[in-house]
Amino acid sequence: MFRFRLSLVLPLAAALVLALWPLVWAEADLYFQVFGMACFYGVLAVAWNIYALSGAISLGHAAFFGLGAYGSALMSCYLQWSPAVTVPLGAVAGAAYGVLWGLLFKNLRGVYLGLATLASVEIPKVIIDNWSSFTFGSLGVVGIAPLPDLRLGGLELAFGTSLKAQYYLLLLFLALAGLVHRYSLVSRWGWALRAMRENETAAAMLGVEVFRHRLQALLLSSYLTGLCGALYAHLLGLIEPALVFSLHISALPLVLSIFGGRFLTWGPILGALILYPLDQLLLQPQFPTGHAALYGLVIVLTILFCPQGVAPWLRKLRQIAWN
Amino acid sequence: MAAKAASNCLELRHISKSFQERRVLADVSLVVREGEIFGLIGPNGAGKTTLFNIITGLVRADEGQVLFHGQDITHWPPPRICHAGIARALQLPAPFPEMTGLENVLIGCWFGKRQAAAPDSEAQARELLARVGLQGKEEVPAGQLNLIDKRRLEVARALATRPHLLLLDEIAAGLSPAAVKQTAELVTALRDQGLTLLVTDHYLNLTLQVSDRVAALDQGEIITVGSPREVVRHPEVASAYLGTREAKTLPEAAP
Amino acid sequence: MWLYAQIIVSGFYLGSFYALIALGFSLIFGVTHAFNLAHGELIILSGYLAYVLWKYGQVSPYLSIPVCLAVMPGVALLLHLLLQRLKAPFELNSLVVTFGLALFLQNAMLFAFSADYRLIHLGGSRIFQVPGTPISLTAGQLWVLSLSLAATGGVHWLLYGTFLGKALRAAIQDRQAALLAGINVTAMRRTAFLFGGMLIGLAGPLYALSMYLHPAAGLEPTLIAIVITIFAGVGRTRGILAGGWLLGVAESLAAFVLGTGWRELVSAVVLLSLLILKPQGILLKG
Amino acid sequence: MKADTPPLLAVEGLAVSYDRLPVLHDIRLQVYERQIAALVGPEGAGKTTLLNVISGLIRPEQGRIRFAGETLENLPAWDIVRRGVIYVPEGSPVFPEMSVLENLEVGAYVHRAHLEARLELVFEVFPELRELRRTPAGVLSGGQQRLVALGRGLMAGPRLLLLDEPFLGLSPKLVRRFCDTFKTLLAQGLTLLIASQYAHRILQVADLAYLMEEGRITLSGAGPDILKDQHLHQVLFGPGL
Repeated sequence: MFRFRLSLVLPLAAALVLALWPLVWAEADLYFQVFGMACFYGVLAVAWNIYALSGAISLGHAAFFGLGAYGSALMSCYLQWSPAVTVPLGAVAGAAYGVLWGLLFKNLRGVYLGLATLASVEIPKVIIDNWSSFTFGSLGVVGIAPLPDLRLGGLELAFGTSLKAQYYLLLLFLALAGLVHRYSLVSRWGWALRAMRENETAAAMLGVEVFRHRLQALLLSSYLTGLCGALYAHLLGLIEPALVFSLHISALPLVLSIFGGRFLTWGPILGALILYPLDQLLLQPQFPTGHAALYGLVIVLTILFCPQGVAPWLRKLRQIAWN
Repeated sequence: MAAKAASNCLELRHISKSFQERRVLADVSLVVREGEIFGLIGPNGAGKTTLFNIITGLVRADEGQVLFHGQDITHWPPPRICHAGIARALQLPAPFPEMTGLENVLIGCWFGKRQAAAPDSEAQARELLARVGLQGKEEVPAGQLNLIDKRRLEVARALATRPHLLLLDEIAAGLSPAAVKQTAELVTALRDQGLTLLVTDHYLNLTLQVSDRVAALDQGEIITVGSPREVVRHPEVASAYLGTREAKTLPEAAP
Repeated sequence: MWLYAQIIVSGFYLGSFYALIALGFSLIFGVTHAFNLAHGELIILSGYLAYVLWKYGQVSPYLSIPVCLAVMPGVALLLHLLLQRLKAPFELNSLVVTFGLALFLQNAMLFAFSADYRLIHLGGSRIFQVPGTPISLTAGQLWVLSLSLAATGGVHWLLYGTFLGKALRAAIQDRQAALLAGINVTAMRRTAFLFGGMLIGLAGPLYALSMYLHPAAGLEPTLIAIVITIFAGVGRTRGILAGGWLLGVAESLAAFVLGTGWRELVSAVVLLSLLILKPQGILLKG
Repeated sequence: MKADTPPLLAVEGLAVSYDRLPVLHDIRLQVYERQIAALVGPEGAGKTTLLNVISGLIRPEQGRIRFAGETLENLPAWDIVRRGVIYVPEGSPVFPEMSVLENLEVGAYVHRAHLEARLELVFEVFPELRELRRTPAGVLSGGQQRLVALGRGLMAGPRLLLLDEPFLGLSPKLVRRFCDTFKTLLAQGLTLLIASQYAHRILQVADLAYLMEEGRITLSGAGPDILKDQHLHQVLFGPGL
């Protein structure tokens, strides 16, 4: 009984701390930015993990990210629409590519699927790189409109300029993504994904519509990743193919999810909230270039020494603490 | 004639299958009637498992048709075949290893039929587990069960999809005599509840004991179909099992 | 007309080098089933080693080849030690771990060598012309071509002409049958990493001579190695050479017809088509 | 005769589990030099597992395996081959992309010194392999592949040959060839342990036979003798036969 309540209390407490600390500590732009981006990468990790729940290891989520970023940035650039419209619409570019994956990679599993996802990042990247007349080529898109301000009664949320406002926006985004992730684990749909992951043949013979569920997971995953990319374009103000289609973007959600614990509700989020601040606050000042080597090292060590990630390990720690 | 066709549960018409030029099934035709236990016997490598794979949609037949209640299901995908009412327990159990026994069965309850599952699916799952002899092991992760319990789980999970036709692959392999007896009782009880069963086994005992009708398969061909007694007395069946097909042509070797 | 001939000759030159890139990957993958996504990064690392020796030690790149040949097998054996600890499913885990390793190496190289593009530039390199035609190759290209072909020939002789090679091929084709023929498969795995490391070591300086080194440049050679391995099958030197040439010519043509920027697309598109049309075609039994 | 010569292969108290389910219990078995020993029993009785353990592919949990005075149970498979115990598993795997000749050469990997002589011997026993020696083994028919696998086993210079289901799916003509070959090999000093569910033929020629059921050895004796056993009939051939 007590343990059951704890599993609810702990995330709530964490959410409360994440929501309230900026009120206490009013001027901490660096921390707003770092934890805002940690939330952002938390969403990216959740998005990646929804596809992973169906049993796939993707090495190419940068494709959705980049397409979402370019979708929104170009729409905003050519049509002058507000980012409030272009972000959700631009992300559709990522989702469309996701559906294409689902259809083309229908029969690929495991290693072969991983290779296919890795190679498929190159296609949109090279096309955008070379189609200069429309996409501005390798120079990238600059001067992308910042996120619009929002006025709620007397409260003004300057998402374009205030790092604190951005932090709250990204925290909300993470909370929503966390709920979606929870649904993907505990709903009946989630059980279908789990059954497919653990034994696809058995799942199919028990009536689980493997192809349809996998496509749904991929669609959700690619759209969420596209949303991240679109937001990224407006948060940063400039994008270029080498940046948004980089190996780093594909690797990051994988690292964070595997590190945090893939098959647990809060695993990917935990991974993001631990690793990203660690990287930005501790390593980045020491190694301005190359600090991202941390993520590579973390994958290697996690797979070797705790393939389930740290979450089960923390849980064990908690049990010890209580007894 | 029409009335007789309607009572056919499963009909196989001229099924053939080759793997890389090796013919595994050659023009196999069979009729399983509604409400019977149909036994399929044959030595290892006779093609029984391939036939099951074709019925459940895991393998595509090169030629021929599979009809279920008169409907052509030949190239349907496995989930659709399951929804139509065919379930199968695999020879080598394939549980969801991280899920508990109960959760394994619940997957069958939830997804086995197109219609929404009954609200009491958990109670139903527990009952099925008890029925196959897994009471007390509901919360054990399936990957940690031993081989025999995994087989039992396989049967419970297949039953959870509420099938009309149940395929049981090598049901008695590796079981103790007591367990074989239990299995025989379970199979008969299921038939008495109105289920149709198609069972294979290369231990003859169980299949011959429970089946209403039996077909003997050897090297991808049906040798004979009939009552267990008839089939066993068939000379070619004997030679298929004894290996006397070879023995006949061999010279006597000095001991 | 001569233009196309030049393109094809350049394609053959490029393809021979690609075959060398693929050989190391194919050998390691075939014997150990380790999917090494850091293959390209290791080649780039070896290239940087040669670059550093050339830039700061004034060592001719041809003299740095023996150094790379000695160092990289050591690195490969370290990788072997790391991968040995992996749990099942081995292939997928090796893929993810080496993906992480690739990321690590990229960033480590970024730290050590910065993001600048580097090339070993041989001053006053001569241009050789095929007599009677306007087709030409630079001295550096000729070196790359001949060393790649020599290495491919060497591997071919090793695999098909020696008893050790037969044992390696046996281990590739059926691991259990190889064990039952008395072959120490564990030792064969080490051997594969050793030779694979030497091939990586050789490819590095040649890469630095012909293409720009860049910390993120490793993905392309990795994709090339995988494409050719899937196309040719594991451990088949002749097929690998043919695959390399086809890819090289295809890339040269694409660069000429569509523009140089599109060249990178060729290997990715070919890889995807091979995976979709010929899924799981590379793995032999065992 | 058995009393005064020690067995070439002696298995004592062997136990193996698979998936936490015991599959072999307290196996005791002896094979004497220059004899044919047969291991019969229904599919799933554990015959293949036992051969896998003797050849080193699987480690036993308990028990000892002694071969010509040496202990085998802790050696890797390739080292057991070196000592003269050669296993030709069911299905007779060949190296599909190697020529027949290369397949045979690899068989002699552990004792390369006698390669030429052994090759002659194998070609003498299976003359068709000489004609096929340049052909990749993967394109051969099933029967031909089995000849290659058996030939490869002979190339290692075995003292004890372990064969799993050597007759499965073979034409009667080929089965006869195999039996003749075995007699020749026996005369040359080889010892054979053959596992098969096609018991009839094997039991007629076996010097010593073991019946396996559910991971246990339940009957042993000279082949022709136990062929008359009622229990054996019941187990192998079912009721009413």
